[in-house]
Parts: sequence; structure tokens; C-alpha cells
Amino acid sequence: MNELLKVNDVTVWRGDNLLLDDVHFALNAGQVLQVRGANGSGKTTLLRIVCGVGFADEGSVQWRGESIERNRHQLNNELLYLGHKPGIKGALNPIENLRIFCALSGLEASTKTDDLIKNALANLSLSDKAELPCRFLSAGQQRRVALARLLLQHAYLWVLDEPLTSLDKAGLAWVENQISQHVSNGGAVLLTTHAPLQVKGVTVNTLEL
Amino acid sequence: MRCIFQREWSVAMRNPGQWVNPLLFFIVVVTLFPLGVGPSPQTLSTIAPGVLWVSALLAVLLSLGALFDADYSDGTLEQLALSGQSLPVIVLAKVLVHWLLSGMPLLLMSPVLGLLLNLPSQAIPVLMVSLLLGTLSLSLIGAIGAALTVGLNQAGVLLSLLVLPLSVPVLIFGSSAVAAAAGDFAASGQLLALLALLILALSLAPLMASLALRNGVSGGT
Amino acid sequence: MTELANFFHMGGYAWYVWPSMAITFVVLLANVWFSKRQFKSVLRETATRSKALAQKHAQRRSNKTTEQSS
Amino acid sequence: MFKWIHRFGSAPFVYRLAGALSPWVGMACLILLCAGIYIGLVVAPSDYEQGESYRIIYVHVPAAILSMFVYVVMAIASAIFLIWRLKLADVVAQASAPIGASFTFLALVTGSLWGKPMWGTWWIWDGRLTSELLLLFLYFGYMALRAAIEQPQSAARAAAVLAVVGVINIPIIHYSVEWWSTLHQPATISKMGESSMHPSMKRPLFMMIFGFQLLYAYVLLIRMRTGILQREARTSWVAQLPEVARD
Repeated sequence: MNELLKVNDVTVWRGDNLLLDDVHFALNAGQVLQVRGANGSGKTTLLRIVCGVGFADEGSVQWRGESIERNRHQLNNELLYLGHKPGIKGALNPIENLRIFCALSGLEASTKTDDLIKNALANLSLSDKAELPCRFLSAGQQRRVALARLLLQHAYLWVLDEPLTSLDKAGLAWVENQISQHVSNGGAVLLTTHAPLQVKGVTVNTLEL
Repeated sequence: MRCIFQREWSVAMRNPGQWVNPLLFFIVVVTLFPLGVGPSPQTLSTIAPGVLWVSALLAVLLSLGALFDADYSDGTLEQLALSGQSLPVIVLAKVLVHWLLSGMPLLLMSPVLGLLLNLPSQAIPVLMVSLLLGTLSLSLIGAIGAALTVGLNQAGVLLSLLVLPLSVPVLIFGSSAVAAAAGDFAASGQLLALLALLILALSLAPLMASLALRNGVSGGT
Repeated sequence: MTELANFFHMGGYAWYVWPSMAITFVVLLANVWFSKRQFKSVLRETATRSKALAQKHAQRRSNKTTEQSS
Repeated sequence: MFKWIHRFGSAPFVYRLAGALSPWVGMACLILLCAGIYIGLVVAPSDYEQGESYRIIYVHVPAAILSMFVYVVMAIASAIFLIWRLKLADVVAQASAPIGASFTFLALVTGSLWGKPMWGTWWIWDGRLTSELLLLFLYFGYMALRAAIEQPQSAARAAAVLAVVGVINIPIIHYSVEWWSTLHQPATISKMGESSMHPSMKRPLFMMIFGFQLLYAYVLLIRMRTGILQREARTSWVAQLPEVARD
């Protein structure tokens, strides 16, 4: 099978110092790639460039063999990006927030989608908070609302920027289980995390920055 | 598109301060002019069209700042940019909600303020129609400015510097339409010009704003 | 002598013609001068920057230039 | 064709070309401006209607023309930068902004100096002067936006979008202001433009206009080299430049 994601010679300068120096890797279906590095070593920048949110000074990113500047639409349909910021509106409650993400990925708002959302939240033991505006939730709970998107959106490539921050042990186990399920049925995951990751049944290759 | 509309609508409903303040600002600014210029009805009625239009322009400008900044800070803006949906359509939905909450209230308030400034009553309908077309164009042009300055710290000043020159044609045709109506002249020419400006803004602004947004989002780490 | 005098007199408009000429000359000259000055200072700054960069990134492939990839 | 663009688009080539061209352009501009001013002030006959004060057009008209011309060049360069990601196009746009703003400022100042004897006031809301004033705001907006964003790459893209939006608005602003000024001013005021001018008056005017063009080219070449150096300081071809390696 051809390479899903190919990043070649991505270089990013910040003024005169080199943040990313000729970063080069490929990611195929059924693989997990963990990007490791100290704080400020450009992990987030690299992930944002892969998603097409950030721009690189040199180098290119290919999705299914074509540069992402040309097939941005296809990439966006098959990508799920969880960044540092939760991407959740504080004024709205979890259900409303997740309805937006479902609509953005093509699931029209309907009772069926609402049920999907409800049991996704239940799966993350958030069902009692479903009606509460998100600004009243703790950082960990907001992170769980964002993680609920992993169940709802059928994206091919997961790009997760430190998904485990402010999660408790149960949350950690949940994420690892989701990743192994996603990878086993042909998905790919690119993530950065400080906590060591044990994903059952999958080899986690790492990229040092 | 519909869901973005609903989302924006419910977010705006949740914190009313965001769109009530520009409306109050509009009322206060209009009432300042008689105090400054003097209460004589004659002078007031000549400057009324200009005063109403300039204050409407400033009120719309005031409420533009929050169009994208809130989404930028809580991360939803980059999710919108990354969604499968086309960004210009999303921008259009956001601008429509912003217009409904800033342009329309101005429109509804304008007859009262027109009387305050002793605007001849036959000019009121033209005033409302011109504001209807004009404020939508201003919201669209302003959206480009807001997209260009998303994420910058004191973006308010820069936003007005960028948007004001671009909104001069709308101001000219808008206030002269009302002035013509006040003097019992036909104002259809100016209103058609406003319509033409609106169509141009409708076709170009969402495209340009989404281009600027993609760039603004890439700036933030 | 009067020939020269009424030339400067400019038919009574001396106070308008000469200031506009003067302002134009000054502004255009300032543009040229500042550009040249900026070029020299950027040249010096680039010299120090490129030397510092040369040591710091000695191992980078030497013929890599930015415009080849864009 | 693409090979040619790529070669022309490659920074070292343009840097050396600009270096070679700029002395000649500077010389030609100097000669042309001196000749134009001399003929304009001394040789050209005085205007029957305005006497000597019309001579200000030898400075005002070229400045007004150039202020518009430079913005259009900036917009085209910005469009090329946005579409084909050609970094050099952005260097041209950034280099043109200050000189364009100076031309607009000159057009305004000389316009009001010229208007004073005719209208008795320093400023009237004449159509052309007002659109020059708005053009000045567009230039300031461009430069302020570029200065406000730290990351040079996203600053360049934002400024490019603004330049393109601005150039679409220029004709609209111009015609609405023209329409507006005829609405409020009785048309009796003699238009600022060239009244029927004697050919001998026109020749210096064309020389001055071309002289201003060359001056724009001269300043553009210098500022482009500055821009290229700033952007390419990290590359090896800059390190090997004689003037960089020497000191």
C-alpha cells in the first residue's frame, strides 16, 4: 500500500535559530508515530504543518502522494486534529459543541446524531455534565469532551497534540484503548505526549526532535 | 452552514453584552451631535444623514473586533479551517449572524434617532433601506479587516485603519441617499449603487476573509 | 540682475512654487538616502548573521538555498 | 517559460541584476529630473490663466500618477505572491510601500500648495485630492499591518491580501469620491487637470513623469536588495557574497 502521509525535509526557522531541521518521516496505515522532544523543540509546529494549519519555510508534506496544498480538501475530510487548545466553545454545553463537529464532518444534526453524542459522552463518563456550559467544566473534563470526537468523527488520520494532558488514569487507559482500536482497523495516529504510551498490539515508532 | 449559523446565534445569545454595547454606542453617539452642534432644528436636519451614517459605521466597526478573536483564542477557529466544509461559507454564516445582531438593531433604532435629529419624515424609509444594504456591506468588508487582524494584541485600532478607507464608498452613497430623500429628490440612484457595492462585497469578502483567516491561524502556535 | 530676481519672484507665486519644489526634493532625497542607509546596515547585519550561522550550522548541506524548494 | 520565471525568480540572480542596474537607473533618473525641472521652470512659457503657479504641476502630476502606479504594482506583486508563492514578488511589494506613500504625501502637499492661489484655501474636498488622501490611508494600513504581525511569513501573506483588496477598491473609491465632489461642488471650479496645454509645456511634464518612474525604479532596486539580503541571510550564496564575506 502506498504511504499515507509523507513529510520530507520540513525546515522551520525562528529568526536565526533552526526550530525544525530537515524533518523527514513517513506514516502508513495501521501505524502509530510518537513525536518526542523537550518543550519548545517544535513538536506542535510540526503537527500543525502536517495538518496544513502551519507553514514550513522549506520542505513539503504529501497526503496520499499529493502535496497537501493541492488536496487540502481531501486531507481535511480524513483528518482529526486535537490541538493544545480544546477547540470548544465555553458558552455552549458539550452536546452543542459536539453537534458542530458532527455537522462539520458531514453528520447532519438529527436525533440519531444526538444519540451518538450522548453515548459517546457516557463512554467518557460525562453524561451528567452533558447540559452544563463547558466553561463550568474542569480542564480534564473539557479534554474529555474534545476526545469524544474520536468516537464521533470517522477520520482516517488522527493528529493528537499531547492528548493526555490533564487526564486522570482512567482517561489515559481510554485514550490508549481508542488508539489501538483505531489503528487495528486501518487508521494512522501521529501524536506527541510526555507520558510513556503502551498501546496493546501495536508497535509505536518514535521520532526524536 | 446552517449549523454554524445556529452555533453563532446561540453563542451570541449566551453573552448579550457583545452585541448590545454597539447598539447603545450608536444611540449615545447620535445624541452627542445635537449637544455639540447646537439644537437648532435647521442645522440638525441638514447634518442628520451624515451623523446617522457615520455613527452606524462606527457602531458596526466596534462590534467587528469580536468576530473571530473569540474563536481564535479557544481553538475553534483552527478546527473550522480544518473542517471539510468550505471556509468562505462558514465566514458568510458568521458575518450574517454578526449583521443580524449589529446591523439590524441599528436599522430598527434609526427612525427614532432620525426624529431626534429632526430628519424629515419622508426620508425615514430611504434611511432604513440604505442602512439595510449598507450595514451588510460594512459587516462583510469589516470581516476582511477582522480576519487580517485576528490574534493580534491591540487589533482594534489597526482594524479601523484598514476598514475605514474601504468603507468610504458605502458611506458616501448611503448618506447621500438619505440626504436626497430628505430634500424630496429621488434616491433610487444611490440605493442601486449601494446594492451594487453589496453584491461586490458578498462575492469577494468571504473569499478574501477566509484567505486571511488561514494565514492568521497559521501565525498562532 | 532683475532677470534673475523676477525668476525667483515667479510672478507673485514664489511662496507656492518654491516650497512645493523644495518639499518634493527633500522627500524624494530622503527616500533615496534612507534606502541606501538601510541597505548598508542590513549588509553589515547580514555579514555578522551569516558568519554566526555558518559556524552554528556547519553540517547543513552547503548548497541548500531557500528558493530551490519553494 | 517556467524555466525563465524560475531563473528570474531565483534570488541570487535578481540580487546581482539589481546591483548592476541600479547605478545606471540612478544616473538616468538624475539627468532626466534635472532637465525636466530646468525646462519646466525656466524654458516653458507661463500659463495665460494661472501665471507661474501652474509650474507646480511638474511635481504634482507626476507624484499623483506615481502614487497610483506604485500601489497597482504592489497589488500585482502581492497577487503573484499569493498565487505562485514567489517570495521575490513579496520583496517587491514590501519595497514599494514607503516610496508609494511618499509619492501620495507629495501629491497631497503640492496639490494643496497649488490650490491655495486658485481657491484661496489650503484644502478643498476636490475629488482627486480626496481620493489621494484615502490612498494615503491605504498605504499606512498596509505598512501598519505588516509591522503589527511578528512572524515575517504570515505578515507578508496578510499584507498581500490587504493590497489585493485595496486595489479592487481604488477605482470604486475614486469614482464614488468624484461623483460625491461634483454633487457638492458646482462644476465651475476649473478641474485640476491639464487645461489645454501648449506642447512646450507638455514636454517637461512627460520628462518629469518618466523621471519619477526611474526614481521609483531606483529606490525599488535598492530596497529589493535589502529585502533579499534579509530573507536569504541564512543561505550559502549570501555567505559567499564578496561584500558579505569581506567585513
